[in-house]
Amino acid sequence: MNQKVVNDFSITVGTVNGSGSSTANNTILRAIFKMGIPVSGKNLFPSNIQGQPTWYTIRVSKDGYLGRDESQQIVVAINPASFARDLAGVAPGGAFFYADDIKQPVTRTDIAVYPMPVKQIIREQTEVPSNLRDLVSNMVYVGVLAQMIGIDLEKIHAALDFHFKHREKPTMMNFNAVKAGAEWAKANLTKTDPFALEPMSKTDGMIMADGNTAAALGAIYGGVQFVGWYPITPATSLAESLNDYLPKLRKREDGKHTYAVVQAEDELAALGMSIGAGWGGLRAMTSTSGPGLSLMTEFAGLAYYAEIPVVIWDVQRIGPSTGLPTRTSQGDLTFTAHIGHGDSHSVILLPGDVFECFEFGWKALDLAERLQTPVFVLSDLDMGMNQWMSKPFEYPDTPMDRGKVLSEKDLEELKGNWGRYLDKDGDGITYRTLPGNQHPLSAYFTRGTGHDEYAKYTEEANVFYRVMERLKLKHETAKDYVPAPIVHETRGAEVGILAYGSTESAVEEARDQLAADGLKSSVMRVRALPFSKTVEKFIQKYEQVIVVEMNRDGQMHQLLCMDFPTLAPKLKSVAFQDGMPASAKWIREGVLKFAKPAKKKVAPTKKITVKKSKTPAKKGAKK
Amino acid sequence: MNQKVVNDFSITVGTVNGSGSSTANNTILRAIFKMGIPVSGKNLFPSNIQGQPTWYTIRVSKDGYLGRDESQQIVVAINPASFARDLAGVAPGGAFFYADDIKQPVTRTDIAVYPMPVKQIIREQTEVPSNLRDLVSNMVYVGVLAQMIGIDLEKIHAALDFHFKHREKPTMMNFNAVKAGAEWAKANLTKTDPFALEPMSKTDGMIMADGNTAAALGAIYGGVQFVGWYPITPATSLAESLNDYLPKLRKREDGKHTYAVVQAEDELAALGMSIGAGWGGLRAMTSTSGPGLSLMTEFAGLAYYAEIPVVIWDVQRIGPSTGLPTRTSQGDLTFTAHIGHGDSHSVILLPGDVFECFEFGWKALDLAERLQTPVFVLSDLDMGMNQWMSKPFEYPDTPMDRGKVLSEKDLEELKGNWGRYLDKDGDGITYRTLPGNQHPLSAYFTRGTGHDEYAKYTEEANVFYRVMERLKLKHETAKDYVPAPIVHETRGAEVGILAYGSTESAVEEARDQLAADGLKSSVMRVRALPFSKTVEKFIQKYEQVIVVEMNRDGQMHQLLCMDFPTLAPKLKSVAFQDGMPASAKWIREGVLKFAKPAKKKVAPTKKITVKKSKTPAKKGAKK
Amino acid sequence: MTETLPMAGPAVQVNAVGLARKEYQGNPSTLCQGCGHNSIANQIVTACYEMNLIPEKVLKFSGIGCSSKSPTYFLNRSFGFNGLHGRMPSVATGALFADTSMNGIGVSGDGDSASIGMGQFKHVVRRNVDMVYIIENNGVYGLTKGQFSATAEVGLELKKHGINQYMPIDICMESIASNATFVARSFAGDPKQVKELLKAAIAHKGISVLDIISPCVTFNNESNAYHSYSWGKDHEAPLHELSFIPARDEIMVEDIEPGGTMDVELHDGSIIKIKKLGNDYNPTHRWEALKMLEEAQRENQLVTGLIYVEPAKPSFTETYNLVDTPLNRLAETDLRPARETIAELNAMMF
Amino acid sequence: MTETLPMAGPAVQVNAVGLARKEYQGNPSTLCQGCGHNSIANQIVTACYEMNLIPEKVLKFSGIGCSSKSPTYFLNRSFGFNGLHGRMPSVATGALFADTSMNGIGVSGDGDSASIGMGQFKHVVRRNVDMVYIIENNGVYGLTKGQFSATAEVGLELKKHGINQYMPIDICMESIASNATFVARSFAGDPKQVKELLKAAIAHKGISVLDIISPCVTFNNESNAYHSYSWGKDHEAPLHELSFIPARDEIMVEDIEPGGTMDVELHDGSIIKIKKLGNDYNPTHRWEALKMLEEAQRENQLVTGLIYVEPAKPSFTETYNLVDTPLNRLAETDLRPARETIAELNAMMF
Ligand SMILES: Cc1ncc(C[n+]2csc(CCOP(=O)(O)OP(=O)(O)O)c2C)c(N)n1
Ligand SMILES: Cc1ncc(C[n+]2csc(CCOP(=O)(O)OP(=O)(O)O)c2C)c(N)n1
Ligand code: SF4
Ligand code: SF4
Ligand SMILES: [Mg+2]
Ligand SMILES: [Mg+2]
Repeated sequence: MNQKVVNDFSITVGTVNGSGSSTANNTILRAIFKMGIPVSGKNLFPSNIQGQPTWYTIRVSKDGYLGRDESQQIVVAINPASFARDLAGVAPGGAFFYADDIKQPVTRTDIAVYPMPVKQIIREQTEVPSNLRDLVSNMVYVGVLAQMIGIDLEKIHAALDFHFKHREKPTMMNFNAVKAGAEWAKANLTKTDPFALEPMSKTDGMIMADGNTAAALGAIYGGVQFVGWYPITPATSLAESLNDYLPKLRKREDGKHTYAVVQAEDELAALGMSIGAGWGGLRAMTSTSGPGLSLMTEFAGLAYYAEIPVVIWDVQRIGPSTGLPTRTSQGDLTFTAHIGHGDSHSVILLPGDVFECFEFGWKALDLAERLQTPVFVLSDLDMGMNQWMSKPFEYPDTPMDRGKVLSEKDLEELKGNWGRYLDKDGDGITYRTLPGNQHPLSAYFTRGTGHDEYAKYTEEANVFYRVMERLKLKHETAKDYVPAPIVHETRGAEVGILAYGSTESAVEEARDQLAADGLKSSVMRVRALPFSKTVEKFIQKYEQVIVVEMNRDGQMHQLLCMDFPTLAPKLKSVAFQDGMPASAKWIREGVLKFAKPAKKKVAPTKKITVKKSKTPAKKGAKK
Repeated sequence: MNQKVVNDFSITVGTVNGSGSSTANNTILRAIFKMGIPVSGKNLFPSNIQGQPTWYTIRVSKDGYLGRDESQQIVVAINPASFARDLAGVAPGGAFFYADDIKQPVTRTDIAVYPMPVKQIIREQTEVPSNLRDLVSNMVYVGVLAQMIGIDLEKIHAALDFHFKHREKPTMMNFNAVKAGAEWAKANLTKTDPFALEPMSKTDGMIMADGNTAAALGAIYGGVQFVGWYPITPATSLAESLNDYLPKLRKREDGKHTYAVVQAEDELAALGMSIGAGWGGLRAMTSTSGPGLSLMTEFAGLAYYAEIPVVIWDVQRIGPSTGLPTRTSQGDLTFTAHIGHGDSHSVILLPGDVFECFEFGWKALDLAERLQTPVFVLSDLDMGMNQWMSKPFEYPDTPMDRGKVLSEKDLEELKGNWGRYLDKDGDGITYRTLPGNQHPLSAYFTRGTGHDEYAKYTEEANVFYRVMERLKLKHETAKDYVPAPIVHETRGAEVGILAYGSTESAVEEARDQLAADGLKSSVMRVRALPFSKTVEKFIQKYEQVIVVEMNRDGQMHQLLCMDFPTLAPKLKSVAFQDGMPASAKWIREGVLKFAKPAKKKVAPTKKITVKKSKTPAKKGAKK
Repeated sequence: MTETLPMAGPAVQVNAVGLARKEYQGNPSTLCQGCGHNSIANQIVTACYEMNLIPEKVLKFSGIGCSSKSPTYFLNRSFGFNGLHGRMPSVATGALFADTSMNGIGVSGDGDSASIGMGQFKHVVRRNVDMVYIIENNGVYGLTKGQFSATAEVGLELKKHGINQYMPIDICMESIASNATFVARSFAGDPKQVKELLKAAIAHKGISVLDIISPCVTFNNESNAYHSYSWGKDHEAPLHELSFIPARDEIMVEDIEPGGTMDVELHDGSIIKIKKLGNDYNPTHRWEALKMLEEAQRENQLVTGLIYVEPAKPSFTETYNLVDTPLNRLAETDLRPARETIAELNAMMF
Repeated sequence: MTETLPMAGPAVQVNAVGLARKEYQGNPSTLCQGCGHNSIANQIVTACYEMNLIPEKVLKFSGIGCSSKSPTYFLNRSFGFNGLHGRMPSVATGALFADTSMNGIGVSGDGDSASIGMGQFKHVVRRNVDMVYIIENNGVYGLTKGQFSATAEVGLELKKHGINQYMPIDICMESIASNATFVARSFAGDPKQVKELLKAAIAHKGISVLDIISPCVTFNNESNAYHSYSWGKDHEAPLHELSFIPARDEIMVEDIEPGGTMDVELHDGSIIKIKKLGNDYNPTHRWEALKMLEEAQRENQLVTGLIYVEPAKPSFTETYNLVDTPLNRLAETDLRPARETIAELNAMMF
């Protein structure tokens, strides 16, 4: 047996979807988390409902790296259909657990191999009714694994108790199966692999959540009132979480509702309704993914030009077209930045983690009303649907910003003397009234056609020009309102790295590796468009700025080149996408394509690497 | 009276829409054209059907400049509602004709003023039935004008004869009204303005057509077979021209049809049908404008990813949103270049004139089938709906390119051994079979979801990656197929100008003016995306390349910065849009913002300038 | 907008809420003279006046088309939203949540609702959104100059578009199929009936679909018909000059008594057969309504009147059990959960 | 794709065109075990086999959804196009022009056709496009894990989505309202009837709408129902574990005689009442059909059988008077006007 590897490895479980294994996998994840060890879990699931291979990967990282690790030290194989592939995927020196009813040859000798009599053990659990046997049998591998790598059974109990909402019966039935697995392992298996868990205190005070739930919760704290939506993976759970939590968090004594969530007939209607509501003065949002976003194009243009506040969450999956509906991506950025025919530019928020999904959940609603424009929030499947450890959500630190709205009283004071599109403050943002305002001069007419400062129809060339220039000014103003980028500067950094969204943890890991390679880097995580002055300054500061992202065409790089033509030669693109979440490996390799460490000696990051998806840097790099 | 101004002035006619004046204005245009004098006409019409002000501008230019001239030397005012404005718009020293039943004060003394008793003259034309009097009365001002500036009456007759399809009665009835107008003017008016027409031979062999008709005709020569479309200004007349001309040009003895034009229920269906037809092996196209294009986003992404040939004409009008439906624009470029969620990039053709509308009409169909991808053709309202003089259309100089299609025989030879998405030739373009192919291995399954080289469903990361990389390669290949840019190099040029589309004539005029200012320029007219090597070389060659376009955000500039980051600092944007076609004036002023002529002495272009729309350079210029 | 509020002088006649009819007016129409849509806008003004609606309590919606321009021609003192082609229903659905005490009036066209907007139209009906949904039905696309819409009759021939091959979509039958709770049909030239049906529609809680036949004087005229814009049959060929639109009078019919029929000649000389529902017709039976419409289709009749009504069904917003205060008047305290909840929430996150 | 063609051995039974049943098969299904959609795919295989269709003469279409995956499970030797959510009709409409001798078979879901696809569905029906249009109707969105579709019954309660408030859209009534020429309804668990109706639909020229009730074993099960995925009423709380889907058998009914009714219990314990149209029912009367559907709705019955047929109406492509050669086999000489025409054309341009 090699030297003990503590709290620093990855576990992959290969099962069949619809078999209920996600409860088991989440239990492992949560138990490790409760042991105080930084951990992350990623579900790789197919775009169907039952019967297809699915994988769940848990990364345990004492150093707190939560990004995807391309190597798999421990593999649990439950699905005969993916058995051979799962076996081949174990890193040399790794461990392989499998359900022993799978009668396929285990040919490798460089790994530890543990057959598990899952079926037999579950059959011995007489309290489990026969129709639930398949479901609960997943707990057996949890138990075996717990025993073999040292997951604290008490923490497993806590995880189950949480999952089953503190109902004892299901909790115990499942926990007993875990224990049975553990006991069997203790009695029958001899550990020959080096992987072990030891309690830490690195997750103290942290929570576990997925980005979609966080976004929904954030929106609720942002006072969301209207949601028009249409189901689509991976955005569905965002709206469903609103359905879940709104009744709890916005409960009133009279039992009445202060909100409405409407499942629309499609995405055009979903955004159309939300725009109607936003126009009406409600905090309105919709959530969707790529294909839905494409369908929202025309309405997005209307909201931009007619200046209607609305929030659009795009939980990105792989396009183009239907693409890979259950794989993650950062591929909608360039499209969103210029969504709609005619000149337009979008305000886009780019949350980097679950915490920011919550934060931008409410901030986006503030921004939409402040800027009177659609605000897009680009999350992705990895962030949105996977469980992440996170700082606890923080209560909004600013009161709700309802923007420039004129009440009856305001109008009286103004003697009705106002114009819907009149730039009184010189910031490009104008005042609006809300339907229901009873002042006889409050009403105005909203349209997607040419209009003047008083919202009157016009085809006058100079008026049209003027309004469009004001919209440009408003976009400038937006720079002062959107979340500022987060910069980590390193003294003596030779290169700047610019990234955004869910790649954050992989980027941090890659930077540490690069530092070990001898390449010091500073990093900027951009959190919004339009780009603020800080972004420009960061690019100015470094000889090279490497833009890291998870798409084919280097879309953030494209947009930066557009906005900063004079700085464009410094910008290098490291872009890669195959549906798998970003890994430190391809980021590091991508960066090294452009920037060589001073000391020239590039050490490989990890001894054990297993190739599964293509190396990114070779193909994804672009000057 | 000033010195005679011959063949170098603009005429604007202000009327009411729905009053039938377009026949009159077209008649003036055509008659001048037949006099051998270069001339262009632009219709500025409202987005309604009847009763609103509308203007028609005719520019007569001995030097062959066909772009818009911002000054109006001659104004004809028929509409009481726009009378004051029309009067104010006359350039100092200009001439003002008006219907004398308009009882409004004519206050200006710096222009020649000619009242016309239109109503009276038409009443005297007893052959005109009373219900047609209003219609035919427009001919009176044609006659007056003809007399006063010297339009050849015979040419007017020819124009009317053409308009009325050689039917004598309507021709003569209208012509008599013209004559009556002319005779009245001869007897009653004294010429006090300097503007005169004299025959030339500069239009010999030329034709007059609008871009939409040209595009339809080009498509017919390209063998178009299926058109799914939905009405929208200014694209409607493209499809309607297909309805007009297909029966004539594709007439068969058996009376049967080789094509189908389907008015769909909306633009989603219009493109969906066209994609179905293109997939089925038909030469398929659709035509639309901004809002329709926005609605086509999702389908465009499908066609891109599933690699289906289809042609999409976008006759641009002003966006965003419904915008100004009857005003011209180049505002859809950036959106089209990245239409659809996920990574995508479009093949776009950019015709510069009516001749190219015809040429790209057939070429686009070749390209779509060659490249198996949607091909967008971006025309605009100015090019599409206005009459332009043009070289005669040329018969296609290459046989129809049906691209890589495998027949039954091919499959037999291959023993059915083929893959729909298998890159046999290394150019990224794969082979397809067509429905109806009777070989039992011909069939394949088309989808917008992840697929492998054999069109089988897959979620494999590396396969998805491979297919996307091949699409990138195909985009590279496209550079060899799309129309090359047109370059005019000037020896010793200090600056490069890059433009596209309908601004061509205004750019040429501006270059001549700049040359007179002492600034020599070379010009490249880009005719397609992706940008070929030539574009890069052109930019490399000049210290500054000024990108001229008709939109707010400098979209071509944006795309060039994206594609050529290392050259981006050289690229300057001169972008302006207010719905009016480009004028040499704002282009010149825009260029001068960046490039100063060597001799430093910038002479104003024309002595007489009337401000109507804002000067562009001040606001539209962007570094 | 420096105009001050018009003061109601003593001589002006006012309604129960103290407003004169002109307080209900809009801008002057920019539609063609003689367009059926104009007369409908007038009736909306009158109906709202007579119903004593407060203009500030009305929301106006429309899509895109000549018909969809109408909201600018009535109720200048009401908020309006002229949205996208075919997408009025969704905008209205969302907007009406803002303050459920408002009255929604939507005006759409046959192209807007039956072609591009079919999906949204069907779904707004199905949801029973509380609004008046007027379709100014002329069988053509007016604003884009005369293409067939989905309600064009079979066999209609239009210049540049040939002969329509498809059965027209029957707005009323479609509405009933999708469980509309108020369905009526009228004819723009019958202002009295239009007004009465409008009033009933405004009073109805839930969706009220009003299919109003509203002839396009300009484009729905058969180029091969006797009365098309030609100058008579004696000329060699008819001249259909699309850029010339003679001003015409709106078509108006005299009173048709209940149960009676009348042949109305349109501007192009074509005839529509109008039949008014009789007093014996019971509009509360869904399948009687379907049967009646089916028969009318077969007999090429345009049956006008209140075709179907189901008054009891809760409207869309009602099913949401909303607070009494208009949602758009709720304050931060109503909308943002209290500070102390955040700790509980985090605890719920495991 | 190096497989060679399967050779028809002597023992294999073949149909009139010399093909064995397995030549009509597709890939193995990836749908849930027990899903109604699977049995429909099987019947498509059998119907095509029994109708002696040549697979190369069939075009398959679908939208997006579990149902829309079906075309991969039948007729591997046919071209297929799995398009966008709700947009199958337009793709099929265009594609069927390529070669009008082909048979079009489309498979869609209730979400695909009645929610997002309502507009295209109505218009493909109205145009009478010659294709079989199957809607595998389960009242939910299967592929996105169990939200309401527009055909969900009122009062249905789904986990995370509460109680459905709207009347379901009746595919058959909608089809007839839009002048469909063939409308039938069946139940996936009645394979014989499904097959016979499929054969009739394939034979029909024009649009044939087949509304097939096809229960979703996984998501259309009321979480509050007795038989939901709980482990019994005796537990404190039912456990609805969405990530666990027990394998189930497809629901199959015995023969229901014409005119007969049967109560069928679905996997979730809910009951649907099936009534088969009797021999005395005449499917050529449009309003009888409407009446029958209206009654069935009121009585909460699922009436199966051929509901309406109008055989004579020309199909969409027929109205285009196309050449006999498939359009996609025409050569340049058929498509590009002759060289000499260009001069004439230029002359026409003034
Ligand atoms: C997405 C989109 N497509 C097309 C158009 C062009 N368009 C404007 S109005 C109209 C048709 C209007 O017809 P209808 O609704 O019947 O109104 P009408 O003018 O006849 O009153 C069309 C196609 C548009 N504005 N937007
Ligand atoms: C534009 C778009 N929106 C949403 C989705 C997500 N989506 C996939 S299938 C589906 C619903 C399918 O329901 P149905 O048609 O009833 O099929 P079923 O799965 O029930 O057979 C949805 C909403 C999508 N693919 N595309
Ligand atoms: S074109 Fe027709 S519909 Fe439009 S305003 Fe004129 S008459 Fe009315
Ligand atoms: S989820 Fe429902 S519809 Fe989808 S395959 Fe499973 S049973 Fe069928
Ligand atoms: Mg209409
Ligand atoms: Mg379904």
